[in-house]
Amino acid sequence: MKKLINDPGDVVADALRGIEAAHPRLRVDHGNRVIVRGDAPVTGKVGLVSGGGSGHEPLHGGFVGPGMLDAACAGEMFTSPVPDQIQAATTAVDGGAGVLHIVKNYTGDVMNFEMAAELAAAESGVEVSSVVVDDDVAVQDSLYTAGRRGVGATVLLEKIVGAAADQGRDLAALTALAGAVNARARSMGVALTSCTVPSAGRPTFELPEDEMEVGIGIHGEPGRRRVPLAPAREIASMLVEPILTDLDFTAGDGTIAFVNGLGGTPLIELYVLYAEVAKLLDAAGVAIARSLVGPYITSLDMAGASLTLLSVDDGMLRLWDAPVDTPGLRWGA
Amino acid sequence: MKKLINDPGDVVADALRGIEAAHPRLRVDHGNRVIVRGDAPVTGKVGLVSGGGSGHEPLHGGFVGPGMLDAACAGEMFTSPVPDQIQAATTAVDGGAGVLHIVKNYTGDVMNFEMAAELAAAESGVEVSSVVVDDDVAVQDSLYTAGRRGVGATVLLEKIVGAAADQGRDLAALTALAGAVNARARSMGVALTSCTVPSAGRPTFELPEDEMEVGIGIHGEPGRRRVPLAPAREIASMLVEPILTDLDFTAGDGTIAFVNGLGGTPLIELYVLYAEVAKLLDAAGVAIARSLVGPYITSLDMAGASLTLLSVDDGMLRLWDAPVDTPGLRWGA
Amino acid sequence: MADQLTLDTARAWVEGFAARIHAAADELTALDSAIGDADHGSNMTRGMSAVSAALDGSQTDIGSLLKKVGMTIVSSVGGASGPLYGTFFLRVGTTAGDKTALEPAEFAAALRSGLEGLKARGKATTGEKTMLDALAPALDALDAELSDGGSLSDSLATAATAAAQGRDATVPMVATKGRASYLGERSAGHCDPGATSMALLVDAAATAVSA
Amino acid sequence: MADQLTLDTARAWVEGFAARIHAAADELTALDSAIGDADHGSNMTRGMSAVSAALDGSQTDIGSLLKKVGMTIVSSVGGASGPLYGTFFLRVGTTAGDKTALEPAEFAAALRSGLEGLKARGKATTGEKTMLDALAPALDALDAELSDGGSLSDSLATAATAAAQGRDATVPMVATKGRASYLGERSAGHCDPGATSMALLVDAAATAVSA
Ligand SMILES: Nc1ncnc2c1ncn2[C@@H]1O[C@H](COP(=O)(O)OP(=O)(O)O)[C@@H](O)[C@H]1O
Ligand SMILES: Nc1ncnc2c1ncn2[C@@H]1O[C@H](COP(=O)(O)OP(=O)(O)O)[C@@H](O)[C@H]1O
Ligand SMILES: [Mg+2]
Ligand SMILES: [Mg+2]
Ligand SMILES: [Mg+2]
Ligand SMILES: [Mg+2]
Repeated sequence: MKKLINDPGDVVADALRGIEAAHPRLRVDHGNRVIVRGDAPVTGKVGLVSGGGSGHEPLHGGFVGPGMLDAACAGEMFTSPVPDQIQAATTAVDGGAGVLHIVKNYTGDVMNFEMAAELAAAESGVEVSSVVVDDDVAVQDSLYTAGRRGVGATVLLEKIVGAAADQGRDLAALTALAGAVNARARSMGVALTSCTVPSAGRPTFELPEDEMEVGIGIHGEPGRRRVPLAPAREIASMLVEPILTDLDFTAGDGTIAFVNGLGGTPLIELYVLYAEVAKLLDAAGVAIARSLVGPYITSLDMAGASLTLLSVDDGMLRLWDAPVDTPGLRWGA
Repeated sequence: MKKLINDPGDVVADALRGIEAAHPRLRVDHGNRVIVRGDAPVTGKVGLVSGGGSGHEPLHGGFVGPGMLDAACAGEMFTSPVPDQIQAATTAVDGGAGVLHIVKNYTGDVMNFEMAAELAAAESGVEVSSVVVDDDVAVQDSLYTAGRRGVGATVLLEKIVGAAADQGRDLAALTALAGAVNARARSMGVALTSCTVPSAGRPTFELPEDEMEVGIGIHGEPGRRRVPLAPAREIASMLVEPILTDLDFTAGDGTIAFVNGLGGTPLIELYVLYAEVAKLLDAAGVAIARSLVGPYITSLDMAGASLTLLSVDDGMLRLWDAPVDTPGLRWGA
Repeated sequence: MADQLTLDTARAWVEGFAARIHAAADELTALDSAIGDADHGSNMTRGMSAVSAALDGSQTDIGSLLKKVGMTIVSSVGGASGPLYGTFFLRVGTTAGDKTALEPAEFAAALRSGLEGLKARGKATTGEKTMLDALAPALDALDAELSDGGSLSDSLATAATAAAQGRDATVPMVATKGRASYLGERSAGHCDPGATSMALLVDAAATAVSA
Repeated sequence: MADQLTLDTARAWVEGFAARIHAAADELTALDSAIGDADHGSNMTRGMSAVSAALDGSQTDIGSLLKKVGMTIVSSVGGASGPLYGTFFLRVGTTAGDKTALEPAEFAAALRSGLEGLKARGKATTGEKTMLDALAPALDALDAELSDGGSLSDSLATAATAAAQGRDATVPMVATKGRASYLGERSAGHCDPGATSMALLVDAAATAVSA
């Protein structure tokens, strides 16, 4: 295992020190492993809290700041945070208008956020609402699965709902908006290599040199099927097709197209993929309103990419364009 | 070789299509492989042109836009662009105030930019000046080398000089500023793995599982020495020490500390490294004024990182903070 | 040896579980690599190390001991196994109350309330390729042998065997809960990591009570 | 067979160089992997493919032919080898002028002006582990044998041998120019990729003239 780390057990704690040192406008609660906006709580504003296992950086800590999240909880590597962390974050950002939990749909995340919300209600009286993001079409949302996973849509949702929270919308409105964004987003990913979890010390799965895993998750969970390595144009259609089959993206006021790198894939390859995706979307009559290309929700050092499409209305588009000032996404500020 | 590409020979052309599709405010001249600001030439403004081999994305094309470069030439993978490209870029951005070439110090880049400047002077009468960036302390600047390589300082220089160009400074002033920034910057890199050039199809060099290459360049050129794999805190000191030995960073109005990922290393590891670097700089009395952490000048899929320090004066710091609006660096706009 | 769960045997149970987890950590992670995200071993060792550190002798009844275990697991593990094992111990402890010894039927009832808590938290039932597939048959076997007049230690030994069989029975199952469910049919052919750790929990109980 | 460089043999020289480059591409890249950036093979094949496409019969004298080669290389290769090989051919062509045949001494002088151009462009001299270390001894050998009264084809054959020896002599050298110089002492023990392609250029000339 070749990683720029100290002890495999210290990666999350060490990275939090780095985030604190590099971003003076964020506050880091090392005991609880919570990253908070420097000016939190913002009185009268709904607090946005997300979090999840570490290893997906910049998600979520890199999205803390004006126009996006108020706090993020960093779990152990690929392991959802514990209720104590989530509760600490919730308390830290409660400005009197309630707190929205943005939860990716994984059994562990859902249960830990649930327990935290129970505790918050019982102990501190903070009004907590939550949205569970489940955009990954690789997983069928059926009785036979834990439901679709939350992947790329999380980034877009945190940006859009973060902008709406900054504009002063209330908890109910933000919860509804978050639900609407989630309902209009779909994702699909592909891995060329496995990631290596530091404490495990070896790749989570073995992929032969001439194969790739289609429908991969962001935790090195194997995907749905293994197929021969293919050129980018074929990979693009393996990503685009199941998404367009699942939801109609020709309606609405346009689509945000998000090609995401999984951590080990360089930007030049993401642009190659984006070119193919754009061509396919154009052919399918999907109008790209905005695009995002880069590693925003990663899976440690995994080589691969995911595609997220979000069908936006004009309001969402304005919220997307609104200023944001975080380490991971920044414009207009 | 596992890459998200079509044909290895088409990677640069395909990526340029992706950049064009993803960033409507940039113009791409596919024939010349030049990325230009949509509003170029800006009358009365000095044009900033850079370029180099591809495989270092977002450098340089990702830094085209208001507040940074006017145009970037994309060479073949790891191969400097040809004079024709550079000349096309120069002509495209000449707003009547001359053009500054920002050249990384590699034999090929220097010669091709030189030939382009000769052509530009002879054929189009555009006034061209140039700065050669050479910040890599891994290479001795002596009779026995081609001189120090241009690496991370290029990113900082393009931002700072780009801001100054936007403010209307003239060619002579910008050339002097670029020289001053270069003179105050030093870098050092480390590779944990080799990159794989698509057309070569296999890693440029072999690194055993328990070794790393210290003093690596950004083209997979082997570094100066191979040492056993070490924890991040030791790697940090292998990067910090030669830089501080080469230049005093305790003077000036502070330092911009830039921890750069080489393409295959995920952000969480860069933060682990940044934490260690910040600790060492603090101990050495170096005050960090600003920081930048992420993959900005990469080496395809190489795992590893580089550190760049730039000793700034107040003016440079204000230029660093000025608005920039490019795919790769964006704030205040 | 009294045929009861005493405060000491409860403590030994927990410590025995911790020791088994530490010894099996790599195996648990390897199992989780195949159908999950390669962290079940590190999750459980982190939790049980925290538990060992938290048990300082100030817990003077079985209920507070096991609630402390549950709370510590909830606060230190995360993931799916944290809330699940945490809820299990919290419920067993709550049912046990402030007793310092539990009769066989009382212990069995406490364990069953833990099972119910775990089911409610995870919204799962048996046959879904989870830790429940080791725990449920173990408690059925325990109840059966106890009502046949078996001793607690014999019945727990039988329960441990049933847990191991339940664990092995997860191999051919297709997961419909947790991360392994993403794999669909491809989850078959692998042993469930949570069922494997759960079998260690039952085995630790049998050893602690018979010691 | 006239003992001259005719327009046809000049064309055959260039095509012979292109063929050798295509055949040696992997070797050139492998050499460049060891002490450079693994692209010399692809750089030179890209350039020589462009050259083959550019030579359309409209070049009716040696000067325009070779200048076209040089300009095409400059415009298509990039890197260090583009300006260097490009300048070489441009200078050889300029010196050759609008002739359709060069006498042996004229060709040798043209080649030498190419060498000087290459030296000026790269600010290098022999012994720095570059393509010069194949070209310079080859031209020295060519001049020596021609002034001893040797034929152009015999002298070029000798030059090709000298180029190959010069190429091999780069192995122990420590590079002080180009990318390999970054390696310092570690550059010793590897053959220089540019010297290897340059030896092919001289060999192609010998073959073309003797055909
Ligand atoms: N809904 C559920 N009900 C019961 N057990 C579950 C459920 N979901 C997952 N599990 C158990 O949790 C185990 C995985 O635990 P762990 O790897 O620590 O958490 P995570 O899946 O979050 O990485 C699985 O092997 C399975 O036994
Ligand atoms: N200054 C120089 N003078 C002469 N030849 C040089 C010089 N620098 C490099 N070379 C030659 O160029 C070759 C490398 O060419 P190539 O790999 O195509 O370009 P790059 O080094 O830009 O990747 C070296 O092997 C060497 O022979
Ligand atoms: Mg997990
Ligand atoms: Mg090169
Ligand atoms: Mg797991
Ligand atoms: Mg090269």
